[in-house]
Amino acid sequence: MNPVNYLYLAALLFTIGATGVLIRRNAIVVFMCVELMLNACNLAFVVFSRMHGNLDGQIIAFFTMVVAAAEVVVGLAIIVSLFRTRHSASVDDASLMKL
Amino acid sequence: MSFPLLTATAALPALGAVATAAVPAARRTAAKWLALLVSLATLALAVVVLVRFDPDGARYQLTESHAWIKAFGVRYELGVDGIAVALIALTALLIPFIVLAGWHDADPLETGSRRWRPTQGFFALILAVEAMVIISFEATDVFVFYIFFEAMLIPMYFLIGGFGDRAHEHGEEAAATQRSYAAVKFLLYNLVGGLIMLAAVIGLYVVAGNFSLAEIAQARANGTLHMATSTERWLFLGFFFAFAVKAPLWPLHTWLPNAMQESTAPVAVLITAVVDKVGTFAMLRFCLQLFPEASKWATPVILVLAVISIVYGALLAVGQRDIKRLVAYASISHFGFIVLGIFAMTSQGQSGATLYMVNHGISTAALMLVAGFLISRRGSRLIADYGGVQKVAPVLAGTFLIGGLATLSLPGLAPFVSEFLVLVGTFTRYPAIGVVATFGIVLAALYTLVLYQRTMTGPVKPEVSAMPDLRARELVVVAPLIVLLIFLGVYPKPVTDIVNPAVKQTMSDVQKKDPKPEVEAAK
Amino acid sequence: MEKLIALLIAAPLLGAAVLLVGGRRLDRVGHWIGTLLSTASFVIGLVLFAGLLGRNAEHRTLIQHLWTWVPVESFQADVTFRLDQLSMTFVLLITGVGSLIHLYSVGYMAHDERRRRFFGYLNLFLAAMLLLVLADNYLLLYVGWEGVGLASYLLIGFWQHKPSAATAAKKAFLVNRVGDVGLSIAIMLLFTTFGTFAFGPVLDHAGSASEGKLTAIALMLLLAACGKSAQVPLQSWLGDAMEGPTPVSALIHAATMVTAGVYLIVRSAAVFNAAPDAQLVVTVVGAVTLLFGAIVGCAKDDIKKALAGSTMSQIGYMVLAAGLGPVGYVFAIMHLVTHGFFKAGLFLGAGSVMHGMNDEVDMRKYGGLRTYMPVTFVTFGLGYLAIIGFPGLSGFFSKDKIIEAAFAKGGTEGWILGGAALLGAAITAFYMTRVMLMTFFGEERWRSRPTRSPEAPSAEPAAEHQGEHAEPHPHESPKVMTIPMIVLAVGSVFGGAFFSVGDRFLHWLEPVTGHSEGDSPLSAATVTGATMVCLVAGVAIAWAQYGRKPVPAVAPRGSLLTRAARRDLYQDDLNHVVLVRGGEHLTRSLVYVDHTLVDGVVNGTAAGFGGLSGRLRRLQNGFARSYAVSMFGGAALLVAATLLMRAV
Amino acid sequence: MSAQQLAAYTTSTGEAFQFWVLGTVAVVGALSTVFMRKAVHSALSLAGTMIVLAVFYLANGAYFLGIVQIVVYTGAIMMLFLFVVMLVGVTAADSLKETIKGQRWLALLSGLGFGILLFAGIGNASLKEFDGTGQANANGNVEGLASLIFTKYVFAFEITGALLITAAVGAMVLTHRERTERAKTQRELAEQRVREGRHVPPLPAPGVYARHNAVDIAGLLPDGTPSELTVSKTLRERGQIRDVSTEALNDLRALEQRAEERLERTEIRPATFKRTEEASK
Repeated sequence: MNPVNYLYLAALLFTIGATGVLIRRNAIVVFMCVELMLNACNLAFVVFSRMHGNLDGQIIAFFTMVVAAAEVVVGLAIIVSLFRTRHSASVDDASLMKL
Repeated sequence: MSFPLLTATAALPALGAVATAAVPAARRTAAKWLALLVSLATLALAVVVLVRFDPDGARYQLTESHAWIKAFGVRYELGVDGIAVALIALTALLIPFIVLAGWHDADPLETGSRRWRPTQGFFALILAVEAMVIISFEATDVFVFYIFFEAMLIPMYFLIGGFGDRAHEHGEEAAATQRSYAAVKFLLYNLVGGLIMLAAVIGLYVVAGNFSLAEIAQARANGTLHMATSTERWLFLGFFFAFAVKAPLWPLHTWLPNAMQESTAPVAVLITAVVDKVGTFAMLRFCLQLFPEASKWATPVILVLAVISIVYGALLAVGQRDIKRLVAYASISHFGFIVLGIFAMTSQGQSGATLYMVNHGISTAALMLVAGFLISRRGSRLIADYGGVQKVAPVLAGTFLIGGLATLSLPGLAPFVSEFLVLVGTFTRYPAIGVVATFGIVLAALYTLVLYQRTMTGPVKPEVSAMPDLRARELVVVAPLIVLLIFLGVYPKPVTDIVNPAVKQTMSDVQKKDPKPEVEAAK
Repeated sequence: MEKLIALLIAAPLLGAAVLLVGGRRLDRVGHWIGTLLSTASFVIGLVLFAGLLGRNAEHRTLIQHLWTWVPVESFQADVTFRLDQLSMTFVLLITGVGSLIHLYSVGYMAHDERRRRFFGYLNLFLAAMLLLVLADNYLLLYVGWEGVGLASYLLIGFWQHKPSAATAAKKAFLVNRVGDVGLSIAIMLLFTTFGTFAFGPVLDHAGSASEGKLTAIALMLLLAACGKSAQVPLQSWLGDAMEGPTPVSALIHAATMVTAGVYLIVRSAAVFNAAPDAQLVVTVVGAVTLLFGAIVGCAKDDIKKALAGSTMSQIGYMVLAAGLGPVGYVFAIMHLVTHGFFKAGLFLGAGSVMHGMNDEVDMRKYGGLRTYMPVTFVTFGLGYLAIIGFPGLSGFFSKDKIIEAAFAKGGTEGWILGGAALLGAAITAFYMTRVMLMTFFGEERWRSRPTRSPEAPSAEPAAEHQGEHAEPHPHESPKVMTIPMIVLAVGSVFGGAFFSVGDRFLHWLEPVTGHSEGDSPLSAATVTGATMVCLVAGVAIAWAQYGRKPVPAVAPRGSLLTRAARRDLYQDDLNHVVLVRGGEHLTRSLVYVDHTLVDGVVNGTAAGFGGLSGRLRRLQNGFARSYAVSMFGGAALLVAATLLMRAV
Repeated sequence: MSAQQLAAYTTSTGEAFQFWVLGTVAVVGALSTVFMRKAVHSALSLAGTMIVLAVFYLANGAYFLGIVQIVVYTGAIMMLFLFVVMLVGVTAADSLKETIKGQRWLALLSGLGFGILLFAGIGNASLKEFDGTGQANANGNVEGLASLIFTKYVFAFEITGALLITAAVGAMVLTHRERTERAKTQRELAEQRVREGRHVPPLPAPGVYARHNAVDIAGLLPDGTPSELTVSKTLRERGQIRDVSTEALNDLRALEQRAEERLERTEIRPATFKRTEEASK
């Protein structure tokens, strides 16, 4: 089997995650989908590093993880405070961007 | 490197604006006094400029020049000629009166609100406008001028939209909507003009390669910079349009009545007596100097528009039911005279026009501020709501009458001199137009006297029967203006001496000579 | 001695400033200050007069240059005064009559709480009028010209609480403004023609300009004169101007201001002499006005309006004379002076009558007053004799000369003008006799008076606080009022004789205006005889109509002409329909146009953009997810784009 | 070509087998993450997917990442998710019904398009040479990474450190609730109650039966229906009120029965009843 299949898998996961972001209303789930996308990217990077025979891809994946961690922390904090104020975790309720 | 006097004159009110805005909400009176002091200090600086300026010296004096944006050769270039000096003096002179007249206009309706600080904002905005107006009078770099010419709109917008009259026939929220309508209208008109001008400014840069007024005019003069006729005309139109909107010239005038009607009297004075002058001033300084040929080419049309403005404005003033609208249309008529004088291309016309800018500033201030005092007493702008005020408040009525007489340019008061100069200047070259314009003075008498008769004379209306006469503060505002009107009417020489050399320069820019009389009878 | 000239103006100007700015604290002494200062001006005038007499004829022109007023390149206006025989005459007339009327007003306005202000305005008027006659260039004259207009505006509308007064004042100012347009255009023409508008150079070089230009200038000056001197077609304001207090009518609308037009024409003699067509127009205007005023004067029952009509017609005489050129200038001025005396006297008399009659102005409510107010009766009577030109009195000399001069014009014009003048004399005799009879003779119609007649509105506010139906108690006015009347009466009796004996006046004025004896087709005696005949005829008819049979207390319907004359020959209504109504419609439609058309275009475009953006706004529904969709779709498109790029 | 390279771009059948099996698992996990109605389930399935990915990392020679993936991601982050889910309410299941018009179709469409495009992209990208991580990991994967991180990527590393700190602080700030106004005293609360005029008396106590201290049992109104007022707000919102109205009635009925049974006997032995009373003293 050709390792390229990993990339196809990554693409598939990424797409699924993206679609999930779009169709789910629960903020937490949306968040999970974002995580899914990030992981898909990570997979791709890892595979790339294997492809090129150096570790830079892994490094980037590593950084991605770190950033993702940070992002999750903040994001979840936001969700919590959002839930506190409006007793719901639905992203549609936060339609404050409208004038 | 001497002391940058011009920069200081513009910077002082700017800093003052910041300081005033920073005054804590509770200390409203402090903010007022601060604003007043700053404006007076600016006046002092303006006087210094006036003294330091030598009418017979170089064209631009007290010049400052620093590289600013090297990429486009934009230089921070300031310099004043006689016309600019006169107008700077006018601006610096009027602002203290405006501040003083608007003393209570921005007091919050419900006290105790801690966050809301309209008073500070009001006076800060006024000072900001002053700073921008002054610097756009000083700028000799087209780009610098353009920036402040446009930036002026922002504080004006808030002044118009934010601080309307308390007096409104349809209640407060109707007032608010109309106010914002007026403000937006003002902004849109001037922005459109400004955008077109921006295009022209860029075009000018493309053609000339820099923005320096002096350099370009120089290059035009000694032929090193040649513009294709069509290019010059387009650029001229671009500039002129913006100035015509600001001036305002028929048919681009409709923003002025709304703006003046909805804003408080002091702001209305600020609009018509100070800000609009930038438009006419710029015609004189930029249009004629940068595009002499195109100016001459466009003269006939512009003169016709000016005459239309004169008659049209006056006729509409007659038809108004609202005191402030009436004054606004009267101003439109007067701006017609100014433009007429500028484009008559005679030294009488242009000196007259410059003098007219100054006098119109003072006379309108006098009339409008007194009208404002009147309105603030009765709480209505409708002429029909008044009557017999003369019997109740004779001083108010008297000052109002003098302001009105100045508006109809009664000989002996300042506006007469300028108006007659403009008419003579026009007549010597375009008799027909001169005659038509002359009939404007009858209409002026008509709308002024009708206004006076309906508001001040006749049986005393019960609503005005308890009206107090002018208070000390208001007298302090009005009296000096009236004295000035009379003084400049009897002895305008100081102003003309400053203005004439500059006008001679402009005349030489457009290569025009005054027509010679048929018989040389002069001694 | 030149230095004194400025003081002439300064004195009343100071008075005006002090009185108007001074405030209530001057209320008690204000009127005396005003009188004092005007008298001071008169005294200075006398001093200067003596000085002029001291010199020989050709050195009687004094120039005082004060400061440069408006210097712009070739346009040089100076504040310079010129005192020559002509202006001297006016100065004396203005300050003299003015001072008398100040004195009179002290009594007349005694009950008015705004008397101080009144005197302030009077002084202002004096100053402006003096400026008018002393100015050395047309622009400065213009200042005085408008100044008197302002003063007259303020004084006509002195009782501002009466809408009628306010309207009359406005009307007067506006009509005058129309005339002023003429004056300013004339000045512009002068500037373009001569490069200056100072009397000296202009009048010296008048000959060398093209006649077309000169005619234009002259006609414009005439327009100005018509406005100020209430000549047809700009006469309509004078009648309404009677809304002002009677002293004002006497000073401004009889003796001085309304004669400014004549001054202007005589002053610009050189220009007119060089423009014969213009001169003809002037004479025609004069003749027409002379008849017009006289006819109007016959029909009015309001004593002041009747006198106003007569003023109009007398000024018509002067204008006619001035139009006749060098033949007439001197007599125009002479008639102006004498008219100043007797017309002022008549008005003061009328004022005194009204003063005694609860401010009733309707002559039909007078009658038989001679016994009650003898002094008024005598002075008024003398003024009456003077104006109808009774032999020996001042009117006789001046008017007679004018009629002669009119005939002397020669040709058909001469006959027509002379005839008009004669006819005018007859009508003058008629209506003045009418006034006299209705006021001082006949039975006392004011007893058990009915309600006031509608077409005679009360002129004074006093009527309000004195009560409508209080039966008047006719009484003589106080000394302070009668003395000026007496003085003026003396002037109107002897003035003419004094001037004419040995042609004093002629020799006095000749250096300025120039003079030429016209060759009249009729001998002086014939003209005088004809005048006498007309006079007698006029008086006789009036006697027949108002002396023999009693005067009805309510005006009869009267003939067509009478009714027309009552309404100023409908000329006013014409103005109203054409100008006022038309103007109103014009402005209204313009306001509409400005709102819908000029503004509409802009607002339309604005609305268009608004709608468009409103549609675009729908996309921004505020749901983060739908934004995300568009983002994701965008990303997809980007990928597609890159792929395509690599494909091609 | 050398075995090295061969190993690079073809993989051992073991790995292939592992890929196909675990790949399916991963995809299924992803899909269920998206389509599970309850957040908890989504979280769990996502965790599953992540573990699978960790395995793939290991398979791809990224040993360090593989471990980190399991420890940090699955261990820490997903647990964080679960905490939050519990905080927000485990039971709170949101309906998958779409509210925004056309949103779902657009989403699926663009997702599909995007996926296809990606596949196409990968498809026609020439990815043949796989020179595996052999010599990259020659002296240990972790050491390799470390040497890169602390040399080439040191700045990025430091910055991410700063980022983490910031994130931590930010999270605290966001979740920490500052008490803005002073806590109301009893007195003030009472006054407020009176001012508002609702529930001037203290709230009714929950219907507590002796057999357990059940704050979640609503007290009953005279007609036997439970009164919302008697239970605490939190429980009400979580919808965790136990409605015992019926069983209360049943108990009552049972009680009556027993009482009747009693009544047949008690008539003849009042003394004992009394005695028992005394005994109880």
